[in-house]
Amino acid sequence: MDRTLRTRLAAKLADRLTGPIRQRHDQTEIRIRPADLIEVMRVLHDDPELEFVILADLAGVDTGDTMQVVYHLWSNKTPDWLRVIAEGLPRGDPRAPSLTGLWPGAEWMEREAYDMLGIVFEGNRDLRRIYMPPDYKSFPLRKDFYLPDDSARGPGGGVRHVEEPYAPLAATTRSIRRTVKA
Amino acid sequence: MTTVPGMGLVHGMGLTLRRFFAPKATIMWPEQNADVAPRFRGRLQLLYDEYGTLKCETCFQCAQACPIECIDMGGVDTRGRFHVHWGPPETYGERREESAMRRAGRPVADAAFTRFDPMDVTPVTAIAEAHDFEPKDLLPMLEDIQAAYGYLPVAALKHLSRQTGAWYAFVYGAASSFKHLRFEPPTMPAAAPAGEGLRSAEAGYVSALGAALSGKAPA
Amino acid sequence: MTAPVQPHYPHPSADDPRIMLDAQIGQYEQVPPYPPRTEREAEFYTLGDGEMFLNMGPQHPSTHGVLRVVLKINGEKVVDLDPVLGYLHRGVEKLCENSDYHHIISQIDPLEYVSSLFMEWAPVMAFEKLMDVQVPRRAEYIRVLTGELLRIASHALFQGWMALDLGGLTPILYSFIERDEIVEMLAAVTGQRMLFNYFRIGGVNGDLNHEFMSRLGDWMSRAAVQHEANIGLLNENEIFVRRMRDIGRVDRDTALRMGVTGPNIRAAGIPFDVRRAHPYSVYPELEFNVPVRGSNGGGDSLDRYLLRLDEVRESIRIIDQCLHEMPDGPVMARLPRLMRPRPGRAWAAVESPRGLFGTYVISDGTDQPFRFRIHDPSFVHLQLVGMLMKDNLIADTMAVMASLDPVMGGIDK
Amino acid sequence: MTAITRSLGNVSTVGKVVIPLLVLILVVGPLVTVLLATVIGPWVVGVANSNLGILRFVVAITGILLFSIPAAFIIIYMELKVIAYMNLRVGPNRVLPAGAAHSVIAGLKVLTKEDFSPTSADKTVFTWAPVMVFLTAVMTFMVIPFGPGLVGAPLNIGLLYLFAVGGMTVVGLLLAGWSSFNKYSLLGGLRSAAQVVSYEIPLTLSVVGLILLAGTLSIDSIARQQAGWVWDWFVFRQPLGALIFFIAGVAEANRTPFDLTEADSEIVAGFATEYSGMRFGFLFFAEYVNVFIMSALIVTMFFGAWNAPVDINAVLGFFHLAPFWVYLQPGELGLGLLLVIAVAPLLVTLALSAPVYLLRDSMPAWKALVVGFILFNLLVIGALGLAAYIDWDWVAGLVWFMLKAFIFVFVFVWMRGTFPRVRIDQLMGFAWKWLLPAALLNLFITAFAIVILKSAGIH
Repeated sequence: MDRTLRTRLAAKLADRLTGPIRQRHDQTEIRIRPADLIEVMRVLHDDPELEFVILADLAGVDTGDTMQVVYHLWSNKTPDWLRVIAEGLPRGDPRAPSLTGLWPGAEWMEREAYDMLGIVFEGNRDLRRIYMPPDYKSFPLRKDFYLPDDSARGPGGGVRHVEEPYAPLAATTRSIRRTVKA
Repeated sequence: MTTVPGMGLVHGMGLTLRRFFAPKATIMWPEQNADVAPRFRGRLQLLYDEYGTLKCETCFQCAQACPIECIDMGGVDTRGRFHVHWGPPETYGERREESAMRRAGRPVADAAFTRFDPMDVTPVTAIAEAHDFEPKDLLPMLEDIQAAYGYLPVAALKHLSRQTGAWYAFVYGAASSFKHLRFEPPTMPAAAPAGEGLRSAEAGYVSALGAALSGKAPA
Repeated sequence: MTAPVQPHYPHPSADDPRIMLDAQIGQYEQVPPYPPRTEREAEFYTLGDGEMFLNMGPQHPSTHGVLRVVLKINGEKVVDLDPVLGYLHRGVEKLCENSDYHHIISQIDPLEYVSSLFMEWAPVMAFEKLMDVQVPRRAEYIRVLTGELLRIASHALFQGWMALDLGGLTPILYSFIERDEIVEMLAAVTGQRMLFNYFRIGGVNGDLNHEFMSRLGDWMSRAAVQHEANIGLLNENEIFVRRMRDIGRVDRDTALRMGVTGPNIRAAGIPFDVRRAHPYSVYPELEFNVPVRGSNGGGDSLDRYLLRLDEVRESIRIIDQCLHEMPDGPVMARLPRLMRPRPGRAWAAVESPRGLFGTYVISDGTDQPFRFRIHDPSFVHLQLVGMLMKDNLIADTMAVMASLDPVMGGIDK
Repeated sequence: MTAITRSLGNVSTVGKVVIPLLVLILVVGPLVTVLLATVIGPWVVGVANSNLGILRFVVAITGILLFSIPAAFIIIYMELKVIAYMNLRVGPNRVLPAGAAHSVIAGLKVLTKEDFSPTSADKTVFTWAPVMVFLTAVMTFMVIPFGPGLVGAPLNIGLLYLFAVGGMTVVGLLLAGWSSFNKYSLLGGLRSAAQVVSYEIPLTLSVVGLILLAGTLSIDSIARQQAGWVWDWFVFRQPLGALIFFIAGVAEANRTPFDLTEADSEIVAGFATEYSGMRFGFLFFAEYVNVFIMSALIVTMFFGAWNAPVDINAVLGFFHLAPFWVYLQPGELGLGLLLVIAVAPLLVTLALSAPVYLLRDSMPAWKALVVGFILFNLLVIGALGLAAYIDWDWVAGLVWFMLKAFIFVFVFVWMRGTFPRVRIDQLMGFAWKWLLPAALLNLFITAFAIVILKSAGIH
């Protein structure tokens, strides 16, 4: 845990954070609004005291209520991984700004998040499905997505929600298996 | 790159020529077998640990994952009472719950499985002894058993297999290929309600399992 | 008379303009039968003068798995290219979200089949962080030892495939002999040759045994010499060097911006190695260098190839140190059989032979992770191909792609 | 008659067919033989005598076609086995000992496979392109002398014919690539056109110096000029030319490291992508026939053709010896020859089996005798071969020619086992920037040297 990173982050981004800075093991976590994403990332990347130059990961998360986009960053100035959570994307129409301007390498990760969770990254010039076929309509990693032969549910798992290849894009108001307090 | 152009090519050709005469790495299967480590898990066989118990955890993952459903698992249950047979995935789900519980260290419901009543197999021993435990006399022995019990109970067949040393599959195959041998007692109702009569034992098991899961005493 | 059974949705080709009808199949157009979805797609699928599309894959000898690359070529020159993924997509993340924590180790093993120990290492580390488990030091040493062995095996395979993609028939066999020795060695301790399923939460599954140690000792006595002999076939070969030099050059800034990690970023001149940049396990106690290549203007394919050879030498050093410094003790922490970590989030990254391999786990307090995210380096590196290949020749596509060393199992997770 | 029918009734079904046939052969055979010897034979001989050229041509064509198949089989087998050994593998090892008949079985497999052609292919061209490739390869054989007098057509412009016909291969490859209706094939065809046309020039130019030296275009005569010692071979007078010819020949035969036309890791198999069955077999055969032709040409031009590296007559003359076979004339033995034929096998077999029997204690006598007999047979075969080698110079020539040619085939295979493939621009650049100037340089130096030497009066 790097306590100084906490103070530095608090100093630089105090008005942008939506929650407390959490630290556990070798990870520091900040939470921001998706609208502030570009500016926060620019600060994190360019500020000489932070210099988070390497984007280690970009993950979309469906918490059951809302969507999140989670970034992991690495910098030479701290022994911690920095986790940036852009939270509170509505499940019906999740939209987040694209980071391809800052890290062009995020393009495919954003495509993957779009493909798997339906998060639309505005500004990504090539936001199409990357794994699933182009005529596919569901978003498989959403929490309300089940396959008809999802045997891991067990026989008594209740009603099974069936994959819908041709359902309209926004029809995702299925019952939610479980949610996490995000 | 070397200073003299072409020397790298010559070096490479020298290396291949040396390897041309070197001993070869091929293992000439089937004449010659590869050297397999004792710990190797990839064999298609059930392994026993140093205490003589099966290493297979009967997690049924293999049967579930098998894409062509060629793995179906069968064997004798843990008490050695009867033959269990778990086919491909449909029976997997409930079973998996049990194995998950066992891995989690929680008590697994002792399934009061009463599909086959405990039975006295001394007549089988006597019959086998009369035929000098000779597997060649399988048909007369089976006929005698049927005469003794009225039908061929599975436990009797298993016992016969154990006594004579013939494979169970062999005994079962012989018994099933003759029309005059039967596996059910002739008094058994012919058409039990599907899924009711046959499944009653399993229903008991499932209720016991559910009780164990929910922590309540079985009804 | 019964009515024919209708599917619950109409057949898509009937009225969907995006689906190719039988009558249209004879037209042999590689342009997708649906309107372009993005501006990039529209730009790519517009042919200029004298250009044509060439479908490479999904079954092509040198796409390293089932990758499809649509090349837009002008003669022998590649104008642009568009990798199409998904032919090996198995939904590993979804599978892992539906498995309990022990299961995940075996689920994620076949993800990247060339170096599967690293695929176990990252989730296991993440789970240990979630559950605050202290791993015994002997187990950490065993992890490093087996991991570095597998890194050598993986790089050996890289070298062989690289040569095969350039048309050399022999190095792949030498590489496989090299890899086979290591893999047999690992089979002696893990029980499998490829999908080891060896690392467990809180340690490893079983201590080192005599057979492994004797094989390892035998191999270590000649590993360095054998390695130098095997690379002698290519390293000085003028044809090979001329084909690799000055193609696919990645400069430092591009490497950072594109999220490149692993040997590829080190070949571009940036000493980013997770083993040193964010140390884990017992790597801080071990001595090894982080080899860097590509002095000015970034690294080309040859640098990436040579850097991996340097890494093999460093790995041999690490193995040697592990053997000398390995402490005694247990190889598994004492843990409950049922894993139910408190709700929380954990990220762990390891330096796999291809770069930063990370996993991100969200726990909701049940015995299955709520979200399980896999970050594979090959996936990021494959993006580079499109950028590096413009205005090169078709033959260079193979050289560049092979030098980036993607494995389709990891890309199509 | 009844006896015959009754006894025929007892005969088995097979016998009913065989016995009449036997009778027929016994009766008709001599009749036909007599007829052939008296009536048709002289007529055939007469016709043949008056059309000797045509007859020779037909025989040569048949012989070459028949020869090209086993030659290709042997080279394919060599390729499989040699590359396997260099890869530390064992290679084919199931058909016959050491898998010797593997390529033959593979050839049979190719014959039995479905002959498939793509839907939109130009069927006619698609069918005839492999034939063209194969035939041009085989036609080149016509002017290659396998030994003194062992040449299909002793043309006095043999070299010209060679390059003219050899260059036609590219047409076949181009047609194959075009007609397949496949972009990979098209690229392969185009690559082969570019490559073969480029390398044709240094290939031809590299032998011009040799032509100046030899003063002839006849391959036969070039071969004869290299008789004598090993340093009489043209490779020592034209080292640069030989090197250029070798490199260009590798490219001309589409072999590694210049096998871009069928680069399997780039354009899958180039022009051969869509081919299957025996059409593919033709392409495949043509490749290996080309390999043999290239090594045969290198041997013929630069490595002494069929001549032995040692001038045996000179050696014997140096020691004041007549050739030793003069002393051994079996005809002089007279009736003793019969005695030798009757007794020698027995005695030699016994003599050869005795040491085997004595040295191996566990060997029974009959096995020792068998071994002795086998050894005796080997000895006889060796002796007969030696006699043939000594008495017929075409046998000696053939042996040396094949030996040298297959050494070069081995080098070709060896290179394939070692080198990666070059890139298309490197390939073309190498041809035009290096090989062509080098060939021209070689030509000028040779011409200059000849002029100097001529004016100095030295030959």
